[in-house]
Amino acid sequence: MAIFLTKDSRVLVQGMTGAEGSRHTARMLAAGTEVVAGVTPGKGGRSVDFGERAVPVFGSVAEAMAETGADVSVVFVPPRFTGSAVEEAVTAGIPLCVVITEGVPVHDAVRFRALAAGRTRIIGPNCPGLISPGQSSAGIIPADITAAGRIGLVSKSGTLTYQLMYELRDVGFSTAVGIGGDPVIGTTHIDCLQAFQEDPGTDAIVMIGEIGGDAEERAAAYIERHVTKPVVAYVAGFTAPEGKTMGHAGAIVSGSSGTAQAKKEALEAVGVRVGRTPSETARLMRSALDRAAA
Amino acid sequence: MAIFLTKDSRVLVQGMTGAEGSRHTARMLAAGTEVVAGVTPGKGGRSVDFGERAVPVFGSVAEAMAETGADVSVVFVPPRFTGSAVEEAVTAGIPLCVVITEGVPVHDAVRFRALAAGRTRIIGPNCPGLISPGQSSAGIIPADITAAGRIGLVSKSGTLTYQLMYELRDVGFSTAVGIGGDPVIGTTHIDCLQAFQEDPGTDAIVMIGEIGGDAEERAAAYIERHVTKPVVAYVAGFTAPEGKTMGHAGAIVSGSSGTAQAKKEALEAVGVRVGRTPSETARLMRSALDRAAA
Amino acid sequence: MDLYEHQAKELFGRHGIPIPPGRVAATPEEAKAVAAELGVPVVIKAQVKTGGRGKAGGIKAAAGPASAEEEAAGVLGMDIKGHLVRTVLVEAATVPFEEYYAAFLVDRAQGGFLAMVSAQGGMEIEELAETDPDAIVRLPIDPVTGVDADTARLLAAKAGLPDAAAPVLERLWQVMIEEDALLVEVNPLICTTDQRIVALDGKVTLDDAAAFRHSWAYTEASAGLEEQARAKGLNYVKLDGRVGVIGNGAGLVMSTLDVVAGAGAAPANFLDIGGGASAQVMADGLEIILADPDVRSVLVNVFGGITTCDAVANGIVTALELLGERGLARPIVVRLDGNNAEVGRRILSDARHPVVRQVSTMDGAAETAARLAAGV
Amino acid sequence: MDLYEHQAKELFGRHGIPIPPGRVAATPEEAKAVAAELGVPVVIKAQVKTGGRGKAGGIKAAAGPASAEEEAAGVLGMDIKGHLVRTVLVEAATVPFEEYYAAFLVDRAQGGFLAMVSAQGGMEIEELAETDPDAIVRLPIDPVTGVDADTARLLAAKAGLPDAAAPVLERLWQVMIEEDALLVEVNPLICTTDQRIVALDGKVTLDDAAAFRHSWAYTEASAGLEEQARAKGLNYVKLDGRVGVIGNGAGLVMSTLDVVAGAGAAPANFLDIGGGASAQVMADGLEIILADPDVRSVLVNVFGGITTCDAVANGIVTALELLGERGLARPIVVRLDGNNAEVGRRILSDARHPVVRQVSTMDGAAETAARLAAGV
Repeated sequence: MAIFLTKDSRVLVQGMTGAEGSRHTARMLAAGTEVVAGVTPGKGGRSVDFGERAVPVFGSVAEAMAETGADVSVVFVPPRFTGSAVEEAVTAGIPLCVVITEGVPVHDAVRFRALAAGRTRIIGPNCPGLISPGQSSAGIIPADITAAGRIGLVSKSGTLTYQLMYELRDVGFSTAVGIGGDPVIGTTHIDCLQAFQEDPGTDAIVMIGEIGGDAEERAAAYIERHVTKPVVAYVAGFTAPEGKTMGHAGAIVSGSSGTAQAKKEALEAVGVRVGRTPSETARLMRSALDRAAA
Repeated sequence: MAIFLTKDSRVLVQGMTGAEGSRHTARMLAAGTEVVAGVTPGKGGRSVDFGERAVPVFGSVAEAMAETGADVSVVFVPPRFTGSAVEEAVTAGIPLCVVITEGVPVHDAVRFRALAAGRTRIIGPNCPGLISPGQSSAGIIPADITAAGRIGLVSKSGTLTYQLMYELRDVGFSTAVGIGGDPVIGTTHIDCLQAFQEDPGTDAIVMIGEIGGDAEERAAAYIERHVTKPVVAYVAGFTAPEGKTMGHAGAIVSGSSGTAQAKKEALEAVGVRVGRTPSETARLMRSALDRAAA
Repeated sequence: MDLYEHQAKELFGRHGIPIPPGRVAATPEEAKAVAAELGVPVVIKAQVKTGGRGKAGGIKAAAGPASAEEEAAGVLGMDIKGHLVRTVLVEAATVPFEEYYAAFLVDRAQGGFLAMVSAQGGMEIEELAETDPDAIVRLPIDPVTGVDADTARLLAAKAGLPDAAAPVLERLWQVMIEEDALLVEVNPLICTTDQRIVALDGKVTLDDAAAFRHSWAYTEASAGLEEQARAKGLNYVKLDGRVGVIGNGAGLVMSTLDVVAGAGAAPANFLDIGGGASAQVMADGLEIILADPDVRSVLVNVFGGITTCDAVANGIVTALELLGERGLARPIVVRLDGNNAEVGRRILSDARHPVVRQVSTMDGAAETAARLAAGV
Repeated sequence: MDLYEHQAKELFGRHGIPIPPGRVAATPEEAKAVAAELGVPVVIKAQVKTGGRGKAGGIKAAAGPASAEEEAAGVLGMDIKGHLVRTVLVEAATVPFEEYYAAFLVDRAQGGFLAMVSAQGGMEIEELAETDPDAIVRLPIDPVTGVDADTARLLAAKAGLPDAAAPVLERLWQVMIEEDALLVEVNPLICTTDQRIVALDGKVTLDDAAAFRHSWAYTEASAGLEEQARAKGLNYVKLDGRVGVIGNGAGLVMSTLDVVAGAGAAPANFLDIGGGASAQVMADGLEIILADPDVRSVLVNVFGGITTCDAVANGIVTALELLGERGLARPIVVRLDGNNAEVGRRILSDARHPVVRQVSTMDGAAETAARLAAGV
C-alpha cells in the first residue's frame, strides 16, 4: 500500500511541453507511472512522443481530466505562472496537485492554498514530489535508488530524501513524500504522519526536518497524541547562523525560533529518536524495525 | 620585415603560470616565438614544461631580463594586479610591454602610461597583442589564420583583426597590431601608422577603428601629413546608440563625439578609402595593392 | 530581503503612511547637514538589519547640527551584532504620546496571512507575547478579501488603538500586498500629543521570489534584459530593432550591427560572447536574445580564431539543446568563418536544428536575417 | 557607470563639497513631504542619466509643498530622450550670484587626466567650447602628484573663480581619484549672494573596471563573496569556519555542515549547487569557495540521484580543469554516493588530480576534511 499515490493514480503534467516537464515526464513513465495527459495552454490537440507511448496534450486541466480521468497533476511551469496554473487545477477539481516549481512567490502560495482548502491536496511548492516505489512517481524523485517496502518517509529536503532512501534501499519504502522547503506549503509533516499512521502498508516512519518555522515541533505534538508506529527523525541545520536563508526559502533561523536544536528536543521529548547524521538515522530506523519485529 | 616584434624578439610572459598565461605561452611557442622566461612573483626557480621546451620562471622581471636577455613582456595577470605588474616591467626597463588583460581600471592605465613615457612602449591594455606572421607572436592573435606578407594592420578590435587577416590571408601581413579598445591605451593608431610608414617590409596599411574617442580623426590628420603608403580603413559601430558602451570600455558615443560617421568622413577627407563591411575593406585593399603594383 | 529602516520608511511614504521627516547620512558631515536642514532636534539611528540596536548604543538624540555630527561620528562604523553601521537615519525627533505595535505577516503554521496589533508597543514583541499575551490581538486575514476599512477599524478597536490608526493599518496592508511582503512591522506606531499617527520605526521583509513583480524595488540594477545579461556576465546592449545579434568580439559584433543595418534591418541588440564561446555562454546569450519580444530573427556571427569553428558549432548545437523549445520560436541564421569553418558548418548541418540556417559570409547572413525579420 | 545627480551629490556630500539640502522622491506625495520638511521654495529635478532635461521640462520650481506635489506629478513618469523619470530630486531652491563650470576627466587623446574650469558656467560646455573656447581653462593633471592646494588655487585664479572655489576644486579632485572616476563635472558650480560655493548639479562617471576597489559604491549588493555567488546564480552563505562545503540540495548541504561541525571543525560556508550539477556550476562554486581566504580544506558532498555520480565526477574533473591552478591551493575531499557511485569514484581516481582525496561516506569525508583544515 501507499499514501496519496498508487499504481491506479492517473497523472497529468502541467507544463509537459517545456524542457523540465518533458524530461521528467519521460522519467515518470519509466518508473511505471500512468501519465495520461499533458496540459499547456494554447497547445491542445498535439501529443508528445515518449518512445513507447505518446501522451496527448490538452489546453486546460478541466479538459484533460474529462478526457483521460486524470486525478493527479504535477506542475512544472515557471514561477511566475505557477500561481495561475495551480488555481486552474484546483478550480478544475483535481484531487492531488504536486507543485515542483521552485521560486513561487509566497503570496501566490498563500492564495492557492486558501483556494484549495477542502478541495485539493497540494504538495509543495518547491518540492521533489512523491513516489510510491514500484507503483507510481509524481515529481522528480529518482525511481531507481530504492525498492518498495514498508517505511514511510516525509521530508522538507529533496537530496536528504534520496540519501535516506538509498541508505535504506534494502528495506524499501511504501511512499516517500518531499513536502518542500518553502515557508508556505500545501501538505505538512502532520498531514503525512496522519496518512502513514492510517496506511496498512507502512510499518515505520522517517521524518526529515530542517531549520525554520515550527512544523517539526507541531509534528512532535501530533506524534505524541496520534502516532503509534515507530518514528525516527533527522533535522538538518544545527550549524546554521541566525537570519541567513539556507537554500530553501523557508530554512531560516529567526532569533531563537526555528533552530534545529529546538526541533530535536521537541521530537526527543515525545520519544522520537533523532539521528545526528543521515547514516545514524538509517541505523536508528533499522533498530526500530528490529524492535518492532521482535 | 616587421614593426615592434621580429624573429629576434625575446619574450617573457608575466603570469605564465596562470591558466591563460600558460595556454597562450604554448601557442606563442608553437607560432615560433622565442619565449625565454616566465615571471611570477614568489615562484622563481621553477620552470614550466611546454613539451619540446621548458621555460624558466623568475620571481621578477628585472631578474628575467638579466638572465635571459628578454626585451618584450606579455602581461596576463588579473586586472587588479595588472597595474603593478606593468609598473614593474617599466621600472625594469623592458622596451616593449604588451598588456593583454581586460578590465584594467582606467586610473591604473593612466598611471603606468605616465610612468612608461620615453622608456617603454606599452601596447594595450585589453588588446590581443601583436603578431609578425612567420616570425613571432606576442599575445593571443591566432598564428594559423594568415601568412607572412607586406600588409600592415592596426586595429582597436581583436576579432575584426582576425577577420581581416583571414580575408587577406593569401596576401599576408608584415605585422598586425591590436592596440586595444580601452579609453586609455599605450600605443595608438598614429604610433603604428608611423612605424608602418617607416618599415621597408610594409607596402600598405589596413586601419580598423571603432566608435569612441577621436583617435581615428587624429590618425586621419596624421595620415594626411606623414603617410605616403596606401591606407584603407574600416570603422565599426555606425549603429551604436549614444551613451551605451559597446563591449570595449572605450567604445562609446558621447553626444555627437566619437561617432563612426565622423571618423569615416575624417578618413575619407584625407583620401583613405573606408569599407562598409570587412569584406569590402579587404577588396579595397586588394585594389590598392593592384594600383600600387601597376 | 530585509529592508533597512530608511528603505521601509520610503515604502511607507509612498503608500501614504506618515513618517517623521529625515534622511539617510553616510558621514558625520552629512548628518550635520541633514540636522541643519531639518532645523529641529533629531534622532540618529544606526541603519542595520538586526534588532536591539537601541540597547547596543545605535540610537542617539541630538539637539542640533553640531551634536548630530558628533553622535553620528560615534554611531557610524559601530559593529552591532556583526553588522557594520555604514549609514544612519537622521530624523526629526518625534515624541510619542502613546506607543502601539502593528504588523502583518505570513503565518507559516497556518499557511496564511496574520495581523498582529497591540496597544502596548515599543518593546520587543516576543517579550510582550510572553509577559502579556492577551495584549496582542491576532487576526488571520483572508488572502482573497484582505483588509478593508471595516477590518482595519475592527483591528484598531479590538486592540484599543484610536480610530485614527485604522487608515494607517489599511495602508500597511496595502504595503504587504502590493509589495509582496513577508512581514510589515511598525514598532512603535505612535500617536503624538497632537493626535497624529506616525510610523516611528519600520521593518519590511520582501519576498525575493516575487522580485519579478517588483523589479524597481530590487534596485534598478535588476530590471530589464541588460541587467539579466549583466548578471550572467554577458556583454549586452538593448537596441531598438528586430534582428537579434550575437557574436564573438566587441569589434566584430559592432561591425555585424552595421552590416545588418546596411541590409535594411535594425539590430535588436549588441551581444559579445567574447573569445571562448562555451556552449553555456552561447545558450545564455541566445536565451537573453530570445527573451526580447521585439526579436524576429537571430544572427549568430562567429569568426573562428583560437576557438575554432568546429568548437563553436558544437557550442551552438549544445546551446540549442539546452534551450529546448525556447530555441524554436524564431529563425536563427548562423555564419561561421575562419579556422575549421568547413568542419563547423558540417556539424551544424548534421544537427538539423529546424530553425537554423547557415550562410557562409557575414554580408549574406546579415541579408538573410534582415529578410527573415521582415517576415519575407 | 554614470551616477544619477542625487547619487553624485551624495558622493560630493561625503567628500565635504557643499550641496543644497534636498532628498530624492519617487511619488508626488513624497515630493510634497520633502518640500514641507525643507520649508523653503524648492526645485523639482528629474533624475535621468541624460542631458537636456531642463529644456525637456524636467526641472520645475515650486514655492511650497502643494505646488511641489503638483510639479512632481508632472515630472514623474515623463519620458526624457527615452529615459523614464522614476524619481525626482527635491532641493531647496538656491539662487546663484555667479555660475562656474568645473570638471576633471580622463583625457583619452593624451591618455591622462585633465582639469577643465571656466567662470562661464551654466550652459552646455560643448557650446561654450565653440562660442568662446578661451573662456575654458584646460590643465593636464599629473597622475602622480595630482591636484594639491596650490594647483587648485592656480586653476581657480586662471579661470577667474574666487579663492573660495579652490578648496572645492581640490575636493572634486579627491572624488576623481578616490572613487576611480572617469568624469567629475559640476555645472553650474555656483557662488551664492552670501559668497558660499555650492555644487548645484553634479555628473559623475565611475570606472566599472575599478569596482573591486569600491564595491560599496556599486550598491551594497555587489560586495563580498555572497554577492559574487549570487551574481553567478549560486546559493551561497558565508560562515565563520575553515572547511569549505559544496553539495547538491539544500537539505544535504545543511546536513553536511552539521556533520563537519560534529567532526570538530567549523564550516566556512553553505553552498548548494542544486540538482543538475554541471561542470560550469561546480567550477563556479569551487571558485567562490577557494576565493575565501579562511578556507583550509574543501568538502564536496554529492548524492547521485537523477544526476548520476559518473556525471557528477565528470563535472568535478572538468571543473578542476577549468579552475587550473586556482584548484591546486587547498585539499579537496570528495564524497560520492548514490547512483553509479562506483563508476564516479573510478573517474575521479583515474583523473589523479593532486589535491583530490576520495572518501566514500559522508561522515568519513567530513572527518577527513576537518582533519585537513586543522593541518593534521
